[in-house]
Amino acid sequence: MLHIVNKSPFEKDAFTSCMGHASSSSTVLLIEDGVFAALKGSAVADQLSKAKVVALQSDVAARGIEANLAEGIELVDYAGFVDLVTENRTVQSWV
Amino acid sequence: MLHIVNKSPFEKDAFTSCMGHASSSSTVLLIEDGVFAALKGSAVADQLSKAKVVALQSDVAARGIEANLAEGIELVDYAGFVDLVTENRTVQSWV
Amino acid sequence: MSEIKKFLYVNRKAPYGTVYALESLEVVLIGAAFDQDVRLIFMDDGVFQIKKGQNAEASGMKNFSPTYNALGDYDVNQIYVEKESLEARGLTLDDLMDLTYEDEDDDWAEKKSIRLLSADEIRDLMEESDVVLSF
Amino acid sequence: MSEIKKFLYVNRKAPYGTVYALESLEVVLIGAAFDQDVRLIFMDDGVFQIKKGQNAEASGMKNFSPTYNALGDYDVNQIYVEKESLEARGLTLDDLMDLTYEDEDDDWAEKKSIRLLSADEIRDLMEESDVVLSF
Amino acid sequence: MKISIQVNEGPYQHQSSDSAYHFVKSALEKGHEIFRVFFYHDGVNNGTRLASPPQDDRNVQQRWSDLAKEHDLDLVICVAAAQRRGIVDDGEAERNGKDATNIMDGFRISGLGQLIEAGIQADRLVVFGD
Amino acid sequence: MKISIQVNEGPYQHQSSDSAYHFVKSALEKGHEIFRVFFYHDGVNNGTRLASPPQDDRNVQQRWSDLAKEHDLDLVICVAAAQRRGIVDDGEAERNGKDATNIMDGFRISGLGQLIEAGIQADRLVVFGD
Repeated sequence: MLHIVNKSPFEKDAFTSCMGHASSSSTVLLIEDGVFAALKGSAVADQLSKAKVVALQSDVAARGIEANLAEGIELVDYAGFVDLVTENRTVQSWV
Repeated sequence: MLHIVNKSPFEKDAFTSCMGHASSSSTVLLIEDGVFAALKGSAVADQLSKAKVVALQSDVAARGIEANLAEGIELVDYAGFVDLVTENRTVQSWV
Repeated sequence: MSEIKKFLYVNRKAPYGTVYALESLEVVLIGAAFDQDVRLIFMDDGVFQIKKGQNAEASGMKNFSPTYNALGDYDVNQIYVEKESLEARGLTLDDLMDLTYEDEDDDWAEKKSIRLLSADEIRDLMEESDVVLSF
Repeated sequence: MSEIKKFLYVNRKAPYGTVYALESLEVVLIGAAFDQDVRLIFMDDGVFQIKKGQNAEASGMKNFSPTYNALGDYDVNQIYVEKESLEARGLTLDDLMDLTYEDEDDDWAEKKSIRLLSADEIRDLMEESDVVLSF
Repeated sequence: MKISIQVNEGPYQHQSSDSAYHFVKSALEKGHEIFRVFFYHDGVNNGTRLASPPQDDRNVQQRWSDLAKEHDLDLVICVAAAQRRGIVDDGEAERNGKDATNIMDGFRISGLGQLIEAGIQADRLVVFGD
Repeated sequence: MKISIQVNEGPYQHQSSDSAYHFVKSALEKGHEIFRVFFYHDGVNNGTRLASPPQDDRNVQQRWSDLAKEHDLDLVICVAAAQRRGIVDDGEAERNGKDATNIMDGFRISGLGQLIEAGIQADRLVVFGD
């Protein structure tokens, strides 16, 4: 299934709660302030290995953190976001 | 000085950040969802000793947690809230 | 007609501080009329929504917690509470409202609507849902 | 006239996800005209407001980060960043914009506006303020 | 594929409405059908025609209206949430004795049942919120 | 003592406006002066007269207006924040070519300088937000 996280992992519990409930076969899409969860060397970076983590390119660029991302984070544009939604039967937003 | 926290300590970082920046002589007033920080036996209860912690009675009652509060938490009504504001030269809201 | 879908309402926010809990409950009540398979999860701060003894009078807000008692009458009786969320908040099942329903397949016996689940079981519930509404 | 007050702007939220950072900056710019003692703290997610290299074009939002460069021209040059907040986010001072001002008491020499402080020093700054605006 | 959208936050304060807009636009470009966009909670505030945002910024409310016209989108504002927050069309103004309306062209006000129906009829429901 | 108030969130979605209201009421009862209440961010949405909340709930917007009349309060809505969100008085409607207004009696629209002045002139500024 697809999980969508739009909250900063440093400000709110959404990312940590999501990673605690995502199966290893699921995909976690980071959008809006959720993209901060993809930073390398951060206090939450060790959670990134629990599922496949993808981040929205335009939100990463807005925040100027392309060069600060952890290895293995895949970037998608909105078309890729739409594909993730159609490819996964269940979609859950961690608002 | 007076710190005001209105966020749940389980959902957001405001309470923990506040307690990390409050001097031992300051007062921390919990209002709205901030009153959950005063629960006994919670994952954040050990932070309560860092400053004087006061909670707004009406917000505690709304959430039905009077009997669940940690020891030593003083309750005030809105008149007491106003007094805390006038007694302290500096007031900071951790919104 | 469409097939029956599994609707999952994920309640992760505390009541009163924000409106999400109240307006989520309004969706559940309306949704109950649609003959779908309805499940409610209360996890993270959402467990506070069904805390016993809420009294909003002095706060000037509306205490909507009695409405949760009516869920059983609307055939909403699959209510799941996460164990880990209660523990982190220093709460137990005894702190929550006793939500019940009358089982029409068992001579209308009164039964508990709330089941305590682990985080892993909550995960499975999410995975098997068709539509997830999160508040 | 009133005495000069110490205004402290506490910026704890990331830009773009919510409007607080942008609308806080608008307050600082207006406030600069009032001849008060102005300090800005960037801590917690607020440090992201002055991250280098922001490019909001593809997101369809307005990139307001260049405006921080103008703060020096408005005599807003007491800008404090919390060390612990940077570390928790895997960032260093090099990741932040180079905010500067020209010091009129030192032959208009260009100087850095940003100073890195510990959580304890941030606490002292809060304690000595008169008016705290938090965003 | 048929997709429904729920928007829970108002314009500007949160990015949710921006994200939903770009998602819908992209889904349409890829040939998917948007069954409905349901505005709930503060999301109802996306449906005002009275805003005048700065010229150098995007116009969140107008953009939804334009997209709706172009693609014949069904933009539904929850009536209960709208009544709490003051989003009013002609019918609501008359029912509640209001002397003005503020709803934007392209939006309609209806009940929560429209959200449930959106969940049932579409293949996917994506929530954008805070 | 002279106290100023800043309200950053709209009605119902967050409790901030409720808390600010009860604080102001209590401060007035204790004999303090409320120098100004400044509505910023989504807080500007407290100043609409078009809401019709359920009969069994409080009316957040009307309550502010009533308190302002009773105590001659200065309720100021930030013009820049209001323009983004669509809170409009006669002057704003004319300036921006809008065909309706929605501002509630007792509120006025003005600039951010009013917030700074509120911080300078009052002995305390208390922020209610999210």
